Amino acid sequence: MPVYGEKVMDHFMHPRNVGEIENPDGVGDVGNPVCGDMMSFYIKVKDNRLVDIKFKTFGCGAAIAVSSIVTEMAMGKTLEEAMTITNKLVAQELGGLPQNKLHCSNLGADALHNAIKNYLEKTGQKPVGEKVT
Amino acid sequence: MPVYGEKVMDHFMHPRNVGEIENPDGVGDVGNPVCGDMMSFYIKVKDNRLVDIKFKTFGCGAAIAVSSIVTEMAMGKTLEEAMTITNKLVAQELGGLPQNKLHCSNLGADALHNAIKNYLEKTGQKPVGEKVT
Amino acid sequence: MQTGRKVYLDYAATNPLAPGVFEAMLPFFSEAYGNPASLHQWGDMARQALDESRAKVASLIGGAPEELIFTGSGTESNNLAIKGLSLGQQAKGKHIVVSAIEHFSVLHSVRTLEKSGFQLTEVPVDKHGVVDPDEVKRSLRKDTVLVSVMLANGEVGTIQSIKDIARVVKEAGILFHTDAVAAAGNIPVNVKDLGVDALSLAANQFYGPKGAGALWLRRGVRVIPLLDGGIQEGGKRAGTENVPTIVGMGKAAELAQKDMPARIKHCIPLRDRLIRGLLAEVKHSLLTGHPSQRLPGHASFCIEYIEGESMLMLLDAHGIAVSSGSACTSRALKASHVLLAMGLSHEVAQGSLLFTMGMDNTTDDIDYVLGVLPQVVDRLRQISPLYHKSTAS
Amino acid sequence: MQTGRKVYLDYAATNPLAPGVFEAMLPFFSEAYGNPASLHQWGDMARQALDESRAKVASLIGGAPEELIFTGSGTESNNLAIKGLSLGQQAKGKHIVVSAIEHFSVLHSVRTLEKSGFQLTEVPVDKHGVVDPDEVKRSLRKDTVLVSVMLANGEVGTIQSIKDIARVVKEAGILFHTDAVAAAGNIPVNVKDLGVDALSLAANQFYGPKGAGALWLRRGVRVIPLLDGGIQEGGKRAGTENVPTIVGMGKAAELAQKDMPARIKHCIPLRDRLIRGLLAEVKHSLLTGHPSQRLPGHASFCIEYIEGESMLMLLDAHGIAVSSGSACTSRALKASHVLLAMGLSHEVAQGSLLFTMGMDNTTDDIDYVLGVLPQVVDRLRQISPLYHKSTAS
Ligand SMILES: Cc1ncc(COP(=O)(O)O)c(C=O)c1O
Ligand SMILES: Cc1ncc(COP(=O)(O)O)c(C=O)c1O
Repeated sequence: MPVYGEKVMDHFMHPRNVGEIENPDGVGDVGNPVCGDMMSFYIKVKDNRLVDIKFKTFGCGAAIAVSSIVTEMAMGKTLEEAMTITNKLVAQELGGLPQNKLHCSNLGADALHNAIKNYLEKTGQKPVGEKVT
Repeated sequence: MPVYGEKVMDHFMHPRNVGEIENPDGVGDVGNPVCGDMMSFYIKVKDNRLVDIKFKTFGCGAAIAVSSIVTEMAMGKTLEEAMTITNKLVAQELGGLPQNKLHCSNLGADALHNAIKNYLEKTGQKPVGEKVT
Repeated sequence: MQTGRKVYLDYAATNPLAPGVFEAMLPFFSEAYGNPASLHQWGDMARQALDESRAKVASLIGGAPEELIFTGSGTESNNLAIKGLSLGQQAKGKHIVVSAIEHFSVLHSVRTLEKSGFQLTEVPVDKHGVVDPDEVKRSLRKDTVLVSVMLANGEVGTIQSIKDIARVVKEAGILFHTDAVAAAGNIPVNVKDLGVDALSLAANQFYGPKGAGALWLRRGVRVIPLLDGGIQEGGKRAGTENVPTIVGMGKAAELAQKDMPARIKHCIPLRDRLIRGLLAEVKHSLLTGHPSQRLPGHASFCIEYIEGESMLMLLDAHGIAVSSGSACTSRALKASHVLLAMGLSHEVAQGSLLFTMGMDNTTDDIDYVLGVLPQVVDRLRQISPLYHKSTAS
Repeated sequence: MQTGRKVYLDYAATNPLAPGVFEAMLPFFSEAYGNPASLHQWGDMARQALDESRAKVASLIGGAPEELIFTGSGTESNNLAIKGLSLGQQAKGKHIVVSAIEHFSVLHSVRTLEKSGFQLTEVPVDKHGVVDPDEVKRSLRKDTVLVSVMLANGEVGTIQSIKDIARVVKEAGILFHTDAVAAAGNIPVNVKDLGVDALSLAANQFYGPKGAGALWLRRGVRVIPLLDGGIQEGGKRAGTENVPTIVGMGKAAELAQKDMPARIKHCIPLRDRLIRGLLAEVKHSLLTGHPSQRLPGHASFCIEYIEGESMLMLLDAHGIAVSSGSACTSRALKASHVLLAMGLSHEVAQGSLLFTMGMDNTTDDIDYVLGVLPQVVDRLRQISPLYHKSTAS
């Protein structure tokens, strides 16, 4: 039985929105090499909406698939909407993840939120609501 | 691999000198049911020689084969000669016995010696030499 | 002497494979040779096979797949249960209760625990090998942490009322393990019906391969592993899984579940024919174990005045394979503790003879045995000093 | 993506069977299904098969057949050695010495012993994974009862100078065990030459079946069994023997002994081709383990700035099976303790990639890998935030 389901494999094999954004409006990082996964998210914001999102990820298949699907889930959303995306929702959207990948590799929503917070800080705005995962 | 060698099997399948002797000159018993094997030897003595030997044995294949070959080894021997037969010699003559059968089942020589001692006692003679096993 | 005819009546020692079991194992000896821990295609195949087997074995005993730990033998399952459960709870107490007729893999595991301060109570059995639930109840103490009573005994075939025993144990809030190695796959066994916390089984007792056992362990029950290392089997049993053998166990479990009624229907008449015939044809013989509460293919006796190994050897010369609980047939040269616990004397226990039958046996086989055995018995009785004395007296 | 080509380069995880091994096992799945403990013809056949296998496996490592205990895995052999030897001598002391790069079946066995008062010293290794005999010597105490250092490491391929280590340990009058699971059957191993007291091996590391391991134990050395029950394996390992699997181990041992020079000659050039090629084609990559003192078919690397599991998955999509010591590939999500002990950072260890080859591999396989891997690495580096940063800086 493959470790990952089809949707995870699709996002891993064909990750969407890989890369960096030059002069991003916000940048968010999560993870560290001891845990095994590191993600960097770059966002472009226009009229309070995410108009571009890119990521770079060092880590396992799950981490790459998670990053990819988060960019899809968040693209075009308002910042408030994007802040409601949780790691749990991401795992659901992927059709499930192996139990042991839920904690370390499933940090895409956190990375995105960090990028949004970074944007809000840089632009001197106050934080918008974040759902607890 | 069969547990027993060919010679043991031959004596087990075709035991020699099974039975009892009516009015024996000597009777010797060894063993008990906890140990698992019991042997009774009957002898007829003439001119200090074993002219007839018979046995009955309750016990494993080795015990039966041992009893049988002891009767063959001792038949026609003088009492002194018969007393030199040891359990070790019996095992050798059988081409070896499994390690765990050496103690409990290999008591044929002892049974024979007991029968000889019984004869000597009954006839008021003094014991003849017995090799240590 | 050797007629060429071969009759295997030693199913309790080990079973041949059921048709289909070997075929199921085959791919895992060839192209599907991967390690289930590997993350590539070869690993995927092996992992999937493990999962499927786990579901099948769990289904046989009515448990959940995640509650199953694959081991290498019934013995290992029992060691893991007895040692792992006792050590897992030693903070609560160090008293263990088992029946007097448990398999050595249970009894000797407790002996080992005794060396580190555990105490044992052995519950006696009656003359049919039956454990009285009230005796179990009386044996329980405040510091009792585990009770283990076997479901069926491999030597005398007696089946216990595990449900009743489990009830008194669970009422006292104590863990209950049953060794179902001789039972599972042969008679209906359901962990929920039985109300047990842990249950051991082994594939080679139900037409599966040697080298595959399992311990079913109720979710949440703590066990200290016997084998440390990798995190195979949920961290409860380390070591590369024996994939082909486990697959064989899965297939055997599936077949056992499906074919159980037919198998029981096949075995019981053979067993009863042998019991009736033997007791009629061989004087001074007795059935051991329970007359009706016994395993379907299990007929065990004591034949008086003669010894088991020599009977076994003469039967072997006629192509008939059986076993015995006599001292001479045990490598430790001790008479079966099961027979002694049932109150038989050493002398009678020496005449132990055990016929266990299965799907390859026919009525003809039984009649063949009934033809051969009386000669064998006569012959050995002619040699026996005990028979002479007994008949003379 | 999937080219249809399949290249198994994960021999360290488990091996396919050598030609002839399965054929040797076959009869023991069908007509020769007896239990070696049985005293009839079926038992005789099984017993004879066990004896023959024991002789073959003993011969592979230069030991005596009676000194061999069959187990169910390399893990079980190591558990039996570490726990059984330590507990057998605890009256003398409770200190154990092992190297920092032992397999978890050794390390975690010691952890378990620590819970009952044993103390552990872990001897470090150098950057190539080599244990210094002088370090071992310095670690010995008056109460040291066991030293265990592996012969070859399965993750980085490094072969230790066991003879030198054994010498300092034996001079101090202390028992010495070596885990030869990754080595035995692949390189010459002789217990007398090595001067060890105990040695673990496993069949599935030398083209034998899963589920068969062995512990060689010098005559007279006391061991406390892990599995209590019947007196199989001289009373040192209870449970019905897995006859077909043991027969497979015997056959695999016989073949390994005969074919070892040819096998080594086959594997070394493949290994060296891969090592040379990979280090040339993939920038920022390094060989792990010893450059020359390594297992014949063993090539292990760290590829910087990317992680092992994702490489492994992309290679799998190309039909290439490998493994990794990255945190992500371990079920415990911890980076290989072996790589860390050799001084690699967590970041570099994440890029672990392990190719282990055997008799089914060809030069073409290696060239195929060398064609595919650079693309895979590039692709992942394009996604990696670390690579970007590193190349920018
Ligand atoms: C009731 C019972 N428990 C445990 C075992 C041990 O099984 P194994 O020797 O296959 O490990 C047996 C074997 O016959 C048995 O009958
Ligand atoms: C050196 C070493 N020891 C022990 C083992 C454990 O073997 P198994 O998982 O087959 O029990 C391995 C497995 O690869 C190993 O490489």
